[in-house]
Amino acid sequence: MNAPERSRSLFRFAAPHNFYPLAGRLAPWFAAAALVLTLAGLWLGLFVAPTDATQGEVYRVIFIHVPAAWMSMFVYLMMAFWSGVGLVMNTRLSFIMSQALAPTGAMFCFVALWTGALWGKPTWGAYWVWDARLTSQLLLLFLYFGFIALTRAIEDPRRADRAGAIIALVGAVNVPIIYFSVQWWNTLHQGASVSVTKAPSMATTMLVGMLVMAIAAWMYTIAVVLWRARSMILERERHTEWVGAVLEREMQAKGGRA
Amino acid sequence: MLEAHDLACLKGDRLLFRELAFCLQAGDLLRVAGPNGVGKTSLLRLVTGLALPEAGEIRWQGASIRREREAFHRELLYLGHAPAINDLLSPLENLRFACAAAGDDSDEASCTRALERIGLADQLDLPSRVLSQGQRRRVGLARLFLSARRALWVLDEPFTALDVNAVADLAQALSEHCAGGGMVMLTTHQDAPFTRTPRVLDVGAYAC
Amino acid sequence: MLEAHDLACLKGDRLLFRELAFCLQAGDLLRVAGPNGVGKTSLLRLVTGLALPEAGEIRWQGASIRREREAFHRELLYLGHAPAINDLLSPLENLRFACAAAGDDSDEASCTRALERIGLADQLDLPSRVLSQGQRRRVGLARLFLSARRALWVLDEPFTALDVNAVADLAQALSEHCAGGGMVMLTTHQDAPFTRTPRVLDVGAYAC
Amino acid sequence: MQWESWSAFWNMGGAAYFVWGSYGLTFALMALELVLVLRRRKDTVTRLLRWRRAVGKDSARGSAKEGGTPVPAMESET
Amino acid sequence: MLSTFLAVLRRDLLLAWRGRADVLVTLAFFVIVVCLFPFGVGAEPNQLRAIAPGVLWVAALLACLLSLHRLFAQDYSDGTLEQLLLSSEPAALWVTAKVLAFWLSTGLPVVAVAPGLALLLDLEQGALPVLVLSLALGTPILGLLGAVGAALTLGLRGGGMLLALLVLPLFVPVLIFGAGAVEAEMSGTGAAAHLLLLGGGLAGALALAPWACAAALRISTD
Amino acid sequence: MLSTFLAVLRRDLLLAWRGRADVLVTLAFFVIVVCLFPFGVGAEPNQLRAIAPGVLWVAALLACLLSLHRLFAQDYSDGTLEQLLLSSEPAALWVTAKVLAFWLSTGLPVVAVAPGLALLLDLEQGALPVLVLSLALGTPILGLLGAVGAALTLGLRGGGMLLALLVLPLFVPVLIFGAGAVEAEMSGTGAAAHLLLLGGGLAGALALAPWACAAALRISTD
Ligand code: HEM
Ligand SMILES: Nc1ncnc2c1ncn2[C@@H]1O[C@H](COP(=O)(O)OP(=O)(O)OP(=O)(O)O)[C@@H](O)[C@H]1O
Ligand SMILES: Nc1ncnc2c1ncn2[C@@H]1O[C@H](COP(=O)(O)OP(=O)(O)OP(=O)(O)O)[C@@H](O)[C@H]1O
Ligand SMILES: [Mg+2]
Ligand SMILES: [Mg+2]
Repeated sequence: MNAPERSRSLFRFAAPHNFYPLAGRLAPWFAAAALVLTLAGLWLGLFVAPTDATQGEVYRVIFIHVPAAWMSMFVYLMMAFWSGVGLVMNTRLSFIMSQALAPTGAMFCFVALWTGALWGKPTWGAYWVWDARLTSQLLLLFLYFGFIALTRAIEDPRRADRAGAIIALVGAVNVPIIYFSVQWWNTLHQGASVSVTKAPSMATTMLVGMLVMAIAAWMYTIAVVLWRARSMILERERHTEWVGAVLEREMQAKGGRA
Repeated sequence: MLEAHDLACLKGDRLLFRELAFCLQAGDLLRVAGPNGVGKTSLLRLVTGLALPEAGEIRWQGASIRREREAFHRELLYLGHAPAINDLLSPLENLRFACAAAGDDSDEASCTRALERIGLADQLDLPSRVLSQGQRRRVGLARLFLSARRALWVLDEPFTALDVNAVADLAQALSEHCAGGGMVMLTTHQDAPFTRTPRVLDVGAYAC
Repeated sequence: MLEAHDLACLKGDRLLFRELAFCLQAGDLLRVAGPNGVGKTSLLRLVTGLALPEAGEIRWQGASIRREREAFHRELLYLGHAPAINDLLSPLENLRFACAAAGDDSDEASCTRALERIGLADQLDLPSRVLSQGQRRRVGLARLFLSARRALWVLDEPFTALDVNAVADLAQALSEHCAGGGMVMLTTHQDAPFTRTPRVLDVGAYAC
Repeated sequence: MQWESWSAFWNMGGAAYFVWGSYGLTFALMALELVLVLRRRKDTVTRLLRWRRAVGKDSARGSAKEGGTPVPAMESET
Repeated sequence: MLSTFLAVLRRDLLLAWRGRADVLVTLAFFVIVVCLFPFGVGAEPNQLRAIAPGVLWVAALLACLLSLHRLFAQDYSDGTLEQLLLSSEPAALWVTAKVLAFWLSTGLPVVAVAPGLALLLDLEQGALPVLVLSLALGTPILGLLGAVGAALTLGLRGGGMLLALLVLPLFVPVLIFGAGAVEAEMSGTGAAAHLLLLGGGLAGALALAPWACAAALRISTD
Repeated sequence: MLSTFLAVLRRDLLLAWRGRADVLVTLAFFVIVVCLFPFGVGAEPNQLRAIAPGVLWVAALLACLLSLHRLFAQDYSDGTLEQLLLSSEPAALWVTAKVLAFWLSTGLPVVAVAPGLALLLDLEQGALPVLVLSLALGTPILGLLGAVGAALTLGLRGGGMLLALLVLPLFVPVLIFGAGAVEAEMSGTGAAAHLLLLGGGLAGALALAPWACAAALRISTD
């Protein structure tokens, strides 16, 4: 409804009707990049990288474990960032971005936990230990779930947006606190009996493979989030004329093909 | 003076009304009318600032109520569907708290007088939980007699559950508030014996 | 036939009424009247068997309703202050459940018809939470159109929150039920256009 | 190339369960998310199309009715 | 007769589905309580393993307990309960339906995720089937007993908490036998006796609790 | 300014007094959860002593959590919250008053009975002052953080449980430092650092939480 007013502002692409086609054009490129990089990373990780001296082949989990762990943390930060922007500038697109990020972040968080657990069994002898890093990752998963559950439970989108933004920001303030408290808690109790082993001198192929996979995860995230945001925009803006036009076009495209 | 320009209200998928505008001067009694579900309650909540309009603006004494919220709320008395009565407190305690929280200073004596005036002399110290429907309603309405200094009264179906005498009494009180230069905006489906026939705002006319 | 003998109702330490007696024949429309807090709701709850009288007895077709509870409840439809509407379910789902739970068999089509008849055609599938006050009320009242076979309708302030057309429509339906040999017992503070003026039971006359 | 044969590759030095368990679930989840996201878009489009049609039809029916319940809005005035 | 039972069961399951956030969140609560323990007592694996059955059972019990208040609360406040009591079917019947729906939507998920959490606390894998079985037999008892408490505390001020106070003493035997079964299995004694007792308790509760609950509901709506 | 604060504080304390059943029942919940543990994990004194600080803190946290939903729920459903939001005072002010009253009526009693329960679990007496102090500093933080969650979940379907999910991760650091303080004292390390951190957390929460909570309330009543 306020579209014309917005398009005059500096943030032209913050207007959903400008962002929507842009996202539609960019997403496939990111998806393609993700695919290519994943294949390259897998090739590096599974075929080129040498066997680890101490761990044998299990260590190959690292090529998804670490990118997933990184992504899960970055995505939460991005979520909090967009939430803050939304609360301050009152732009609907920011809220949409933060809500579109959440499921992907939660997915990566779960993947980090899952791969870590599977890695832990052969190396530590247990699927799970209450190590600081593991624990804060688990709490991060709960923060994601809380955000998703809250925004889903509220039907009115305006309320959902702003309530979710508040919890994302409160969570973001707490993430470092959680991280350090957990670290302290763990080291106080049991010293260094368990710690994430670092390959002493990581072979360059390993490092490169890991970085390639990390960039691939970035590309994948961007593509998925853009696509998800597009659906959310359509839903939110269904009362506007431009969505009407978009839908018309979709229908003709479908009719044309049928 | 209260003015609303070009208001629109969206609920879920449905645009309840749009381009709704009205203006309320000192001494006006405005009845918001329309069939069930047309958006009267929604309009009242927009006017109080509890909900945000999809489009449009509301001004009090020329300033947007979103910008000058505190000044506006000092002049506003809103009684909604929910009577804001706590079940564990007596009518007297409820009334005193309502006044104190709103920032009206009122002592025990004036609260007691207001409750007696509205017909709860025998229920002053009962827990509100056991009151009948009409009596609960009255506890909420007693605030009217302590809020004469607030210029704008916004009342959502104030006559619900009241018996015939109480309806007449309340209509009288509203008329007096207007006569004293106040403004009243209310919804109701019942006829009430106002001394002057109220202006009517038909929300249905702005429905889409 | 419903008879009440010598009823008394005690709330806290207040005896609301005593020696209250009335009798309802097929075709009767009885309006329970009296000012706020006199004990109308309390009387209705005694009649349905949800509360027990301090003294006295209520008989349905000659048998005490406490002894023949199930037979009595098969013939009774009670709609109280609380509308028995679950916020998460749609009006249609609410109505279907209400009928099924009460033991009335009713299919989707007849429920839909009842809701359309009462003016909720556009709200059939919304969650009830978002309905307006009047619309919520209507969902509860829609059961009337599916319960013609129940002889005794006991309604506590059925006209609350309804707009003028709905009030007329409901009064019409109640009159028809009576004309068809049913009985209606209701409270209300509003005037409603019944085709036949109802008998009035003034609870105030039995107050202590 | 690290592997002597495909079977050695699949065996992963005895750690097949852990390695393939990780890779398998990860790519399964990513694929699932991708499918859900793309399907959501299609669902949204069809649902909104249906919604607009319903709303359009409703407005025709509603105006025919005598001053009855207000009709859902179709689009805004921009 | 059966139609009321089915109507209530169907509606309550539908409601659980509509409000599936609720169900997920009960589960999340269970998970989180279990995960809190290591923070409180420290992350030593041996200690955790020793207290694991107790912690899991206490958490399941709390999760059950805390969702109990919503068994009748909504229906009570919106008047549906009055209407059900005015139905001419025996109240014990639809009470059973309500408890069944409640268990299907809260107890069952808890039973389903318990093995995963047990691994988190490093419980030995051999004890998992006993854990699941003891929970599957025990949680319906909790639901049935809890329903009586929920009915008695309807609309009271201290509602949820008063409920906890009333039913916790009744839950203690279930907890003892439930956690005991797992511990017996771990210590090699065998869990059959414990499980049989739980089964007997379930049969008894199924026979008696619905009637008590129906009576309590009539009292609470008076 | 202060008058709204005092009016809200006075009323909420009066309400707590009227509904003192509630307060007692929160306490009873605390006591019962602590007492359930020996049933769940077995009555071995050494083991009990080792897990005592954790169990006490987890129980206190749960007791707090479970009373949180009634911080705003009643006022929300009867319309009082709307009226408070229409008052011309800053909302953070009366939110603080509400949280203070809440803590006085739930946190404080829990702090008061904790030493007794600690003795029941055979905690050494030297650690009791630290236990009390850590609870006295920690429970207000729980109340303040919890108030934000309670405000955000007002009137939602999964209300109480959703609240638990939202705030439990936030409670973990408090739990760690609280239980950690007692354990540090028992192990001779000294609890000063933990207690200082708790104090800092309290100051931070006091400065930020009321504003977040006020914003959340405005959002929830829109
Ligand atoms: C459920 C179990 C696990 C979880 C939740 C987990 C979590 C994490 C997280 C959050 C990171 C990123 C931290 C950072 O960049 O600072 C990480 C990195 C890493 N993890 Fe794990 N982990 C788990 C198990 C394991 C296991 C078993 C190993 C190997 C024995 C392992 C090896 C690594 C390595 C090598 C890194 C990269 C370290 C770096 O870049 O500094 N992890 N993990
Ligand atoms: N999410 C939604 N989707 C569609 N319609 C909605 C939604 N939420 C609310 N509504 C509609 O908005 C209207 C709300 O109206 P409101 O409560 O303002 O009515 P009212 O004029 O006060 O009616 P009453 O006289 O019954 O009190 C209702 O018609 C309701 O059905
Ligand atoms: N514990 C108690 N002590 C004293 N009086 C009580 C107690 N409980 C209820 N009452 C009184 O009993 C009456 C209950 O009346 P009831 O709800 O039946 O009124 P009603 O006729 O339906 O009124 P309304 O028209 O307002 O709905 C009220 O006057 C109430 O104050
Ligand atoms: Mg209304
Ligand atoms: Mg009444």
